[in-house]
Amino acid sequence: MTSIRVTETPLVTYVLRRADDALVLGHRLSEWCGKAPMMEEEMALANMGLDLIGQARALYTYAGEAEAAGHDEDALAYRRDERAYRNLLLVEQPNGDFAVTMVRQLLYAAYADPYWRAMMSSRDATLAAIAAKAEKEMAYHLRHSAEWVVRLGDGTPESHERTARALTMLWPYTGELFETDSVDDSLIEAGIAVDPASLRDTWRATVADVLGRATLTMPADGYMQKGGRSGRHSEHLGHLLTELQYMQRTIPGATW
Amino acid sequence: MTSIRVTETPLVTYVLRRADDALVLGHRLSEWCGKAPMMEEEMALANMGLDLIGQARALYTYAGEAEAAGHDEDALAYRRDERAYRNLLLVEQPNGDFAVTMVRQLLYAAYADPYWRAMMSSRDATLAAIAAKAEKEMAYHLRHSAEWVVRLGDGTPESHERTARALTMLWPYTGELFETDSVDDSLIEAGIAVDPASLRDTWRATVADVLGRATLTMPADGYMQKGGRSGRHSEHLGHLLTELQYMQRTIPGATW
Amino acid sequence: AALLQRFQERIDAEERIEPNDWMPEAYRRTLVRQISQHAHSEIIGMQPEGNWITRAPSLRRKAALLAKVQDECGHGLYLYAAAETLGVSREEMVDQLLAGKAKYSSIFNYPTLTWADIGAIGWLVDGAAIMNQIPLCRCSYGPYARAMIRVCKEESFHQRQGYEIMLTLCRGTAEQKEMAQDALNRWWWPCLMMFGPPDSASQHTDTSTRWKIKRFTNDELRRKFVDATVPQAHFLGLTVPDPELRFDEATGHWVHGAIDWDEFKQVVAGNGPCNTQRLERRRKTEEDGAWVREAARAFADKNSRRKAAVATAA
Amino acid sequence: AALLQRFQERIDAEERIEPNDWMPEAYRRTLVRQISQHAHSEIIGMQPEGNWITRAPSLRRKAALLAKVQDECGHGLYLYAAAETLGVSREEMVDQLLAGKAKYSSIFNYPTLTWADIGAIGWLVDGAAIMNQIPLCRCSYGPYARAMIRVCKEESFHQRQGYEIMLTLCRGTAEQKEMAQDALNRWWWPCLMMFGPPDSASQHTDTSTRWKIKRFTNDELRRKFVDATVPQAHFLGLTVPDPELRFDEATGHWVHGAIDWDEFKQVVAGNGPCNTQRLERRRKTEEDGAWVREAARAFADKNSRRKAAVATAA
Repeated sequence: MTSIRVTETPLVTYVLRRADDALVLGHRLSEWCGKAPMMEEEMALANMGLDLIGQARALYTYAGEAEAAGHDEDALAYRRDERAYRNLLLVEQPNGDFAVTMVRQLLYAAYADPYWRAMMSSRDATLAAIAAKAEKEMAYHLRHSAEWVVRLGDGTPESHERTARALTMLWPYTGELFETDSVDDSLIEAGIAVDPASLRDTWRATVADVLGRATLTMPADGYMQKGGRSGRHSEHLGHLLTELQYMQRTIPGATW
Repeated sequence: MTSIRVTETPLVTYVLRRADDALVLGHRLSEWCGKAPMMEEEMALANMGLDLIGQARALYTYAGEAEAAGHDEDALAYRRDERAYRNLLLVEQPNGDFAVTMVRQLLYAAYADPYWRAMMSSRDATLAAIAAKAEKEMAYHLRHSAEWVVRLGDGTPESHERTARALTMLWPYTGELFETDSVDDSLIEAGIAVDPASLRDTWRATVADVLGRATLTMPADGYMQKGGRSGRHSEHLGHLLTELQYMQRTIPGATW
Repeated sequence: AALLQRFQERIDAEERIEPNDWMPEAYRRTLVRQISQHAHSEIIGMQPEGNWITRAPSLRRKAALLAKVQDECGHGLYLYAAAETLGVSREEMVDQLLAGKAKYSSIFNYPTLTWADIGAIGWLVDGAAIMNQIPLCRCSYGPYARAMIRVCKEESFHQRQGYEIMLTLCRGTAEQKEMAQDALNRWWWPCLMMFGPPDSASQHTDTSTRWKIKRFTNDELRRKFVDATVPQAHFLGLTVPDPELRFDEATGHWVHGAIDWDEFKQVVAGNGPCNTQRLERRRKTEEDGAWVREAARAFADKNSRRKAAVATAA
Repeated sequence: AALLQRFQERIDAEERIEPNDWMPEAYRRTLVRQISQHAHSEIIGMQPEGNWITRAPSLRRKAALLAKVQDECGHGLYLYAAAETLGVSREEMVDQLLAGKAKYSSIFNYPTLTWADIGAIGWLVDGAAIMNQIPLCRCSYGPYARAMIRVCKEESFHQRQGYEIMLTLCRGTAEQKEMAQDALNRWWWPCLMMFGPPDSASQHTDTSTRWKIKRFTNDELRRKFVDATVPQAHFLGLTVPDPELRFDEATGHWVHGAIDWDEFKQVVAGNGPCNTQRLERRRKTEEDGAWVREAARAFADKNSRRKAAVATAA
């Protein structure tokens, strides 16, 4: 068997959740390589993908240190099964068309930017340092995806329609951004984690502003999907991991 | 490392080549599951996929026996690397639209049907037995795909255009059907294998007849691609194997 | 009213109603709804299992799974055909499904996350389906009853196959056994919900029972399922994810804990994990195949014109 | 004629020609062809490496590969911009590529079959590209020379990275080393062909040399490449797949066996293993992105109309 087993303290789980968010979304963006609608956007998508993969590496390394069982970034990324992945359902949703990708990026970045800004004051020095870098990156992702959502929403009837559809499709995955469980509670209490409830107003205001400029209507908050944080994913993640992990599963333990 | 190494005598190589053809094409057909243009065709595609997977199983089992190194059908299918796969380039080409799939099936079946018929007289009793079953199956594949190619070619302007495009795209992969190397030569000499050159006229006549009824023009024989038989594949096979082999790579050696 | 009385007498005498026989409009409507829902369930049900065909861990399992999903498509075809005897076309029924107006079994709105889910679906989902369907083999409407006989035979084969997958996993590595337990944990409660709301809250049962479309109540069928399945779980060495589960010595039945009907309502209302995905996939399949169906029609038309021309010339 | 003489004098004096300077039409045409081919090569060259981004075997390699492919896109952008200074638009050049009328480096018509191919491309393909490109940093046309300086800097980084991938594989498991050898076997000859036909058969060299667009002949560059690369292969412990390869003590150069120019001609003629695939992929990308570009234009138009309206109102 090529899978590892991770001993998850609250800190390990908390950090893995963020690492998985970053890796899965970064991987999704990297799937665009060679397929972007224009060369300038090819560059931008790769930039955002690289930022997220970079965040993932720092976070996995830290999770490995916190676990102290000798798992490095690659062991954690490549040798955990789907049910051990703890990312948000939002970030694993398939790229779809460019509108889906940009709306997904907006919905995530509008959360991650203030999240990492707040995390800069975490009592955990490593997380605070990671946050300082990630915040700058996510501010760019937010700006970039917001510009595109406005352009697409207020572009042609076709682009408006596609963007509206993307929004409807992805909205049910936004509730999970603000979910907490006992893992979060203990770390919030300890001043290590941020209470996501405190970010909700900022998130809504940011999204509402962008959608307004994009001539799009903010969907009503209906039933919200969840499960990613505890490893109950959609069917999409398994296919992503199949590709991501194939080499390490084929020759486990090699140096690359 | 989870890959096996196969000691390839001419017979082992010869049988593996046919097994890989059957598995890869069967896998491609199985990718249609739930995506066929009508329910009746859902049934037919699954039937053809099942026939081919069945042929692959019998052939891998025989290759394993011929090698006599304890490799069963699953070891040979799931634990050989892309470069050790020996299938024709034709069968690994992506499904594309329904026209591509049906043209691919026609081009392969128009060869495989007379091939297996001839192999029924192989001096190798196991191959002769496999051939007797495979020939009946391939006769059905030929009939079914021919009917569709005629229907699509002589259907609407759109279906004609798509089918013509599929034919142009796949034609350069048909030369490889008739390639031989020293592996074939020794087995042809021994009366175990069939000389594919002897099948070329039948193949051309069958394909010409179907294309004629389909109001399609037979492409000129230009440059022909090859390499599959020696493991030089297109980039498509690697992605297919990633999915096919993921589970066995993840938990190697388990019983399923 | 005389017709209706005669109809009920035939039902009571366990006679089969056939397509050309007189029947009350409500009987026809109930059957069309039930049979088409059942057909839709078979067609949508191809998706969660289809998700693992390309990744099945052995050639034997791959072939068996592909054959199983093919059987489901076949069941869909018989059932649409049975519904068509009641004067509704397959196209109309499929259109209703794609428009989101027709229901299908909610169980297929759950995702298949690991290979063990393929075992669990065969064992539990097909097991529950059989409990529901065996009585339908004696349904008063002939074509439906006959279709169900064939369906049930194949389903019970699938059910055994699913159980055998679970058994292999439970006798396998620690990781495989864990996968099996995890699948049971996720599928158990949704399977109990497959029998529908508790009798106290069910709507259709009364007329359906009088017309012998339905012969057992939801709760009766659920109890049969639990009684049959719990010992199988124990034989596998798995734990049923219900801390309140207990064997009642007095009745000889297993008694399960409270079902979360809220989850059931959400999934029925379209909020299950995969509702949107399942319908989108089906719509995309119809859309992608449109040019093929059009070509087939165009070719058939040309061909019949050609034959007509030949006939005229002769 | 006086202009032409003055132009040649500037060239001979190693002066840089700039966009607004007078230049012979043939010089402009040669440059447009060469720069745009080079730009297309960068863009098409994203595909073989892009094929492994989602399967890269470590996070570090994944990030490096994504960054590398991004750099190639960046090179494409500078080079299109350099060509645009000669009065041709990026759209025109891309249209020519998509229509199959423009060439790009044939090396990108070979497939990447294993992870080692990513190492081999960096080491060999980028290595060969650098040999070709370093002299171009002193090309007589200013914008091209300046673009090449930047490109060469990044390419040599990529080349080291590729070599390091090979080194890691060669120091790794037996399977990894075999993968590396296999990649060298497949890429070696196509890389030698990257320098173009032998001098005896080359067409463009003469005028290109006189105008200092080109400073070395194909064979000279090929020899430099072989001399630089063979010792690296030996250091890796790999065998160059050329039984006739030998070191000539007299000249101090490595001498390689005969190149299969037939294969080269076939690939240039469109019959390489991936020619069709590469162009189809690029066409599909353009097609899929059309609605996005259209939306961006529509939005920009609306916005400038809005601004104009505000300006008028003020």
